[in-house]
Amino acid sequence: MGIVHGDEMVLNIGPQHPSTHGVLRLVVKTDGEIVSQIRPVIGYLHRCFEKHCENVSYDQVIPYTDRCDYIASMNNNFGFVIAVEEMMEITVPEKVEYIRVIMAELNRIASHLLALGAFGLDVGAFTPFLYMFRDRERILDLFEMTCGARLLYNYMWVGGLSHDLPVGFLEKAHEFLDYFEPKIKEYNDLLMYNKIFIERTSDVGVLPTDVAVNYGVTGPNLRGSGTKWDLRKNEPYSIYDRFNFEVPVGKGQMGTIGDCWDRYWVRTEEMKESVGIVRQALNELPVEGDVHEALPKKIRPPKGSIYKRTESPRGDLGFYIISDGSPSPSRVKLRSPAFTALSALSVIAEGWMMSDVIAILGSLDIVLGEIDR
Amino acid sequence: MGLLEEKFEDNIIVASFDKILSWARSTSPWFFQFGLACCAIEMMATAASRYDLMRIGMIPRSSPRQADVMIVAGTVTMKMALRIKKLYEQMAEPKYVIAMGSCATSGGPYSPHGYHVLKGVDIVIPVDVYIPGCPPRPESLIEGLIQLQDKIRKERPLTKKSV
Amino acid sequence: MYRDFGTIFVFIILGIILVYVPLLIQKLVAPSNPTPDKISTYECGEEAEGSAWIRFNIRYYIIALIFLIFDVEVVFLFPWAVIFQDFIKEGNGMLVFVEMAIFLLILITGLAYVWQKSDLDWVKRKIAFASGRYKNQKLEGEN
Amino acid sequence: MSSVLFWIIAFVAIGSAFIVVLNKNLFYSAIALVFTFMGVAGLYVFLWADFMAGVQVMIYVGGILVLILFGIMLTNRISSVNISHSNYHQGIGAVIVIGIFFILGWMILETPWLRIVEQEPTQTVGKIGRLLMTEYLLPFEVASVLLLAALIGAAMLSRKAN
Amino acid sequence: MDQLHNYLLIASVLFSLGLFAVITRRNAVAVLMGVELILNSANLNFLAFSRFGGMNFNGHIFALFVIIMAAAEAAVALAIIINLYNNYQSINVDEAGQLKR
Amino acid sequence: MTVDVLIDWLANLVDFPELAFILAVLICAIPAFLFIAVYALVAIYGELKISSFMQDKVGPMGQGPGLHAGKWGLLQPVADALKLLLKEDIIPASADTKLFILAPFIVFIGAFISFAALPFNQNLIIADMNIGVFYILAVSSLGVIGLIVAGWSSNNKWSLYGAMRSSAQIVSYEIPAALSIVVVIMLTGTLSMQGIIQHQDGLVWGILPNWIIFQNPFTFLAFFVFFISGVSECNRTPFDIPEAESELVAGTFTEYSGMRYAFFFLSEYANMFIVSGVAAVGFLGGWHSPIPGFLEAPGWGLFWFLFKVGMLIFVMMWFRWTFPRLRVDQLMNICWKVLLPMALLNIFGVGIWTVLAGR
Amino acid sequence: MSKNLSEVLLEKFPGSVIEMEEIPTDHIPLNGDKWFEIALFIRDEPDWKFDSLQCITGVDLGEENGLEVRYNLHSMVHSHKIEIRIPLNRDKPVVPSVEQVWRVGDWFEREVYDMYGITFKGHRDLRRILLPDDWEGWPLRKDYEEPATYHGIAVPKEKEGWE
Amino acid sequence: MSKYFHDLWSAIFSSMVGMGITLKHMFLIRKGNVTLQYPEEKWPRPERKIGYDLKDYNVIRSRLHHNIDDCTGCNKCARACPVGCIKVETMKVPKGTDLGTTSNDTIKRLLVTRFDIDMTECMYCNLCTYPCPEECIFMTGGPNSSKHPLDYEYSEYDRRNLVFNFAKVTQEEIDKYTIPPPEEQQKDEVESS
Ligand code: SF4
Ligand code: SF4
Ligand code: SF4
Repeated sequence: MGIVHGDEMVLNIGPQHPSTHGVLRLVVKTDGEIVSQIRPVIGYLHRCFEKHCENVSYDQVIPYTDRCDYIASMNNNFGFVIAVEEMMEITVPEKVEYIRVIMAELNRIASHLLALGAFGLDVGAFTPFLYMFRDRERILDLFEMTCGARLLYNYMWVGGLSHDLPVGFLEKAHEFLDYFEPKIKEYNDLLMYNKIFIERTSDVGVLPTDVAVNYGVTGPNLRGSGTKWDLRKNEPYSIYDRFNFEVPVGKGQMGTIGDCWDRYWVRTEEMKESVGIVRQALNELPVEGDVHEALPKKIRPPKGSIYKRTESPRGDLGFYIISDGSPSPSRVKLRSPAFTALSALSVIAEGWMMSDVIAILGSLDIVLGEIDR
Repeated sequence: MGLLEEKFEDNIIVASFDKILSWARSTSPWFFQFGLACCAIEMMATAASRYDLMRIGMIPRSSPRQADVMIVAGTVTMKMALRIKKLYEQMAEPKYVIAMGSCATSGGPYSPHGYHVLKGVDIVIPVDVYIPGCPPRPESLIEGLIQLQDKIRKERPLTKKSV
Repeated sequence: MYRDFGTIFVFIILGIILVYVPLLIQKLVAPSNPTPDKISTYECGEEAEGSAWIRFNIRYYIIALIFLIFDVEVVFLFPWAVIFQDFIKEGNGMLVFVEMAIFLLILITGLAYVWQKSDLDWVKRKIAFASGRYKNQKLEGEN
Repeated sequence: MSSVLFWIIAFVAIGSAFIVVLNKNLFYSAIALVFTFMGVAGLYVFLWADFMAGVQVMIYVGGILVLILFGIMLTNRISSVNISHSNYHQGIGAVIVIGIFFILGWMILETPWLRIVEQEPTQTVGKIGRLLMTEYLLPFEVASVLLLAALIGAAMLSRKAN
Repeated sequence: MDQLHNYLLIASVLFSLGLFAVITRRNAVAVLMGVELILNSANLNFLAFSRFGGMNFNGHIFALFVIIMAAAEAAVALAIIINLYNNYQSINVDEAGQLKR
Repeated sequence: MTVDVLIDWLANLVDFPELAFILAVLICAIPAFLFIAVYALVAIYGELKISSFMQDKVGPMGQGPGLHAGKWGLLQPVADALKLLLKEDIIPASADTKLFILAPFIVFIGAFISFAALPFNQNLIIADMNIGVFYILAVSSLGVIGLIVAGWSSNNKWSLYGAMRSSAQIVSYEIPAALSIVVVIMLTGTLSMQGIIQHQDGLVWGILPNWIIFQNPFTFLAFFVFFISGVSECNRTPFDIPEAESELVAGTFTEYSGMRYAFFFLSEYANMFIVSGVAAVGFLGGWHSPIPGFLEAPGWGLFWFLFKVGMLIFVMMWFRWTFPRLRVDQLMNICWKVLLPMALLNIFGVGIWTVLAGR
Repeated sequence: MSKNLSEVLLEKFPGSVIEMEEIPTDHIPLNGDKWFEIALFIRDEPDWKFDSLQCITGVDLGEENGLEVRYNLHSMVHSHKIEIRIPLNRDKPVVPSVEQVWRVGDWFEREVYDMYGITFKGHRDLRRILLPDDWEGWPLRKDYEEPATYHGIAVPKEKEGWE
Repeated sequence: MSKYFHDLWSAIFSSMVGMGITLKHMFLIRKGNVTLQYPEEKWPRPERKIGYDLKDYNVIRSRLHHNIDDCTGCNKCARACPVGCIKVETMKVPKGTDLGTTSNDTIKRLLVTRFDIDMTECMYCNLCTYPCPEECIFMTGGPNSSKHPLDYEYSEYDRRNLVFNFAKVTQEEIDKYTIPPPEEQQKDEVESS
């Protein structure tokens, strides 16, 4: 059908916009409904994380890492502490490792719940979002029970944890898992297999594997594109090699491999896998053990640098730490997975319609705190 | 200013009318979705099922024209500060601002070395209620909102303010 | 008939009044303090870049075009539908029905035509990695 | 009462028609056209043509006008000066038009119109339908062909617009 | 309101205005609006004659056909206008006339 | 009919028939307005509560210090309305002031005058026109113009997007809706609302009430076509792209504040009522009780009508809180490629069915 | 691993690898001149296939040592990784851009530019990314001083009521 | 064609499923309702017995409390704080002055003239509570609720009210304990200023 060109309109989506997941601004050129150019403008949440890191000691960096990716704080703590531990060559007790894995996986579930819910919100479904928040709240309860905070935990320390698990945690965690597993089906029925949702997301925003790799996209977004790449499997850190889990990759069930639907699906599957991991870890958790055993007296890594990656819910979370031997790091660089995912937005979302751009943005699951740091 | 605003001497009828008006204002403070950072997640959690902001009459609006309360939830950076000011200006009066969390109150954890962080949103816009916390628990947020409602209820839009 | 439509007329007048009165009350009681910033255009907190009054690309336009034709068709259907039962009672139901069917079929041909020519489809755009349903889309400039 | 109503409606129709013709802003013209159409629909009611009034509103206001508004938005950069399109030959035009109007008016007022006053019909739609199905069957079917042609033509034209 | 010539006069005013728009306006859309006014006045005449001529509904049918015509005409005309615009970036009627090759 | 009765009655009292007429209409219209207002409050309350319940929460509650919105928050919508009345009224500087002011009038009147033709029970109808249904279809197009004017005059990009989307959407969905109404007209042979309802008296198939929806399979289909188109004409989810909050901020109404916004809001809810009302009249037997002959008194007629309308509105809300929203081209596809063929099919089906069945 | 690669690079691009007393095992110090070609080479060479650029880190090593850019590369195919360091002059830090080799470099390089003022030659769109365009100074350099005001918003140096 | 109908069918079917779920939730609202009606109800907090060096440190991240009577003014908490929102100022007292002991029986040697916590900047990381040898700075609730009630609702109209001063030393006390600085030191100060 004929194209009747209108004038190009420059539109600011954000920084205050309900579906930019924070304070992202997309400068969008549109021709009617069709978006011809997208230019993400970031930095509205640049909180000088790296500057702070250079001025505080290693243990004091941890609460700041919390605030980078505030949806998956545990995973950020995890990444940072194992990087520092590797520099200092600390081996942490078994129990700590298990608890860390439990926490990281629970947080992964929480993060994915938020991501999926927000994605649902972006395509207009309000109720699944609230259901997911409801269940996320139970995970937060578990965290609160453990360390007293709901969102930003400062739980994992270099060489250990701030607290042991509280009394009754195991039962509660099992209870939660039992409650949660059937809920995934409910979400799927409500949202994922809804025809409208499928129409909105399948074949939309296809991110081919080679582009994804070239753009440094990692995590569920890369797996949605069909690449089996998960640091927990490929470069097992901590004790992930002891667990039995699958790495779901996008299969293009509803359309093409690497479309928004696949990214959604991969996250759902990952939640199931995480439930499995938590189950295993809970069962194998050593009863004895002191979580403070390996806490170093002074955290002063030797001179040198390290680049350590872990698998956060959003992908490869890398910490580049340079130590000059003093108590505070000389440079900490956070390699944020959402940063790279967002940089790929313009290439996969140009040419789609306004609504699609919002959906694609939602499917990439970005967290501005991590992008801007 | 409205034509009748602050034009009346205080008397019983005006006072009770006034009460109704400020009751209405305080009971339906629609809030402006203004999530900036981690606090925004907690704000969403508060609006979600567990804490349910709708309970106290707060409905999210995404256009500043229809909102009454702006919840500044998160770190305000220099880049954002000007926008916040603009958005605040664009809200229709009467308008209220809640600074949620340490960052919005005073720069919070990012105040010591945050070259790009605004040390408190009250530098650019007037704030009615400060809610401490990092992030504030949903209960704290609700409590802050109730404080705000109290404040609104004490206002007397029609009455001449007795000096 | 006068009565009915007179009622409507009074309704219209009353509607105007009923919208106007609250606005008046609002003028009286609500604060009003238009500052230059306040009455500037909202665009997510940014300065609006350019006006919204541009030539808007209206893919909707073609929809409206097709709509207009079918709207007219609907208008013809109404008188026919009203007397349909009468004709059935007179025994000419089939005849009238066929007459209308011809009318409809001719227009359905039109619908089929625009459908087939994908005039009803919205999309024709250049997407970097289009696939699946969007794969065989003709790009801009082609026809 | 009814005559007051009549004149109000006539005034609305004619007044807004003036705006349509004279206003510089095309968008305003189009909006004024709404009132003209509504006014004319009101006059139809006075002519006992309620169905036609409905058709008038439905097709003119709901259809043609929407199309015209879209057309305006598509072809005019409204914020720029283009929208305030200039008229030309206004003087000559006015003279011609006023001349024609006076001739028409004189003719209307002078002609001794035949007047058969009937009872107000109870049912208009049915009558129209019956006529359409019997006497005017051929035009009716032809109309569909016309519409088809218009549809195809318009679609083709706008497809070619590229 | 019970006078035929009232309607006819109103119709003639509309007609004149429409004509005025058609001959003076440059913008093709505005011309189209003028045409619609003219068609409206014609319809008014049809219906008026129909009512004062014995309420025989032939006028209604005619008016109906006129409306159809108007719709078809508007559709095609606007399509042409868009076409014109895309080719010449202008919908000025006299310019369009000159540009014809 | 009420107006007529009233006029006659008043004409006996007052000497001037004109005055009697105006009085009578006012007597009807003011309650109509009040009804819309009250209905809107109830509907908003219902929407808040229903959505909350569907989302596992409680919705407005009026307890505790500082939270007095009445018991269970019953006064919440009242407070909202009052508050909107107290809000500052902003007219953006770059907006087209005249049209900006005009738009709420057009939209509201478009919705308001439709109420005149809705039959609430056997007697309670303000103007029972010969062309009732057609009239409602026709004036609903006024709202489209109002929305375009609102969106365009705001000079805001979101508003413009919203206006273009909603106008295209409403006009498109008018076709399937009107075609489905044609099905009803084919069976009843009248355009008058009361006539349509009176036709649906009695039983069909032995047990079912003789509502048009049950008369044959095609009418059953036609009801859904109409209802879906109606939902779409009200811009409700899943067809709420014009106001899509996650895309267009607040769509057409982005720049509107205070009372002007409230009127758009009101018209939206009024439109929901009208669509549901027409669906109830056209397909669900209007004020007829579901069991013929049972509770058929005029008072109950009002109840049944409101009940049916309420149920349909509930379904609309139910839709809204369940589904994601469609994209604009998919929306058009559904209209032109699914609903329109279906509506045409219904016309053929019902035509053949009635011709063969002979009634 | 890195030894191998540095040998190969020395062979292919003589003079590109900075000679050191002892060859570091965990990284390759590179001379920035040929970096673009080297990048292309190690990306496409089937033996190396560094198809994924993990991270670009700018480093300020203090006054006397100058700046450095560090690249962490990874190969999805062979699952091996390498770190490349390019030391730079403090006053005029210029390094070839690899934005067109790995597209992810686009934003990473902009970020490094934003924070350290390192110019990437050949980058097609080198602007500030996180900070506003009119920001002054390179914040992550060790000698950075916080500006006192930004667009008229004063940055309070001292806390209120905190002396 | 079959795809068309299949799509139609799946649309209807999946819609029905979704609507079923929401309807179920709506009718089971009494059971499924999770809302905590905050001012009236408070969420039942889990028992928090979390061992850390056998001391029942509470970890509910809420307002920081300080027990000035137990504080020795060692400044450990302030040094641990990443934000620097604890300000401790102490004063040497003349030898032999008895400032009492803390509840851990540590002899207090310094007079804490100022102990301010700026809760507007605190990031509730809890880092300051661990190093305190006297356990006198803590976040409240849980096992500590005997000392202070759980306390996270303290929003204020004025930001300054969120800076908490715990020191309760009076001016007289300061005067009393002020050691007159030696002559040289005084001179230095004059010079430096
Ligand atoms: S106060 Fe804390 S939780 Fe809130 S935005 Fe700031 S750092 Fe994040
Ligand atoms: S909780 Fe953290 S930020 Fe707050 S005072 Fe203690 S150490 Fe400082
Ligand atoms: S660490 Fe404890 S004793 Fe030492 S100053 Fe802080 S609160 Fe006082």
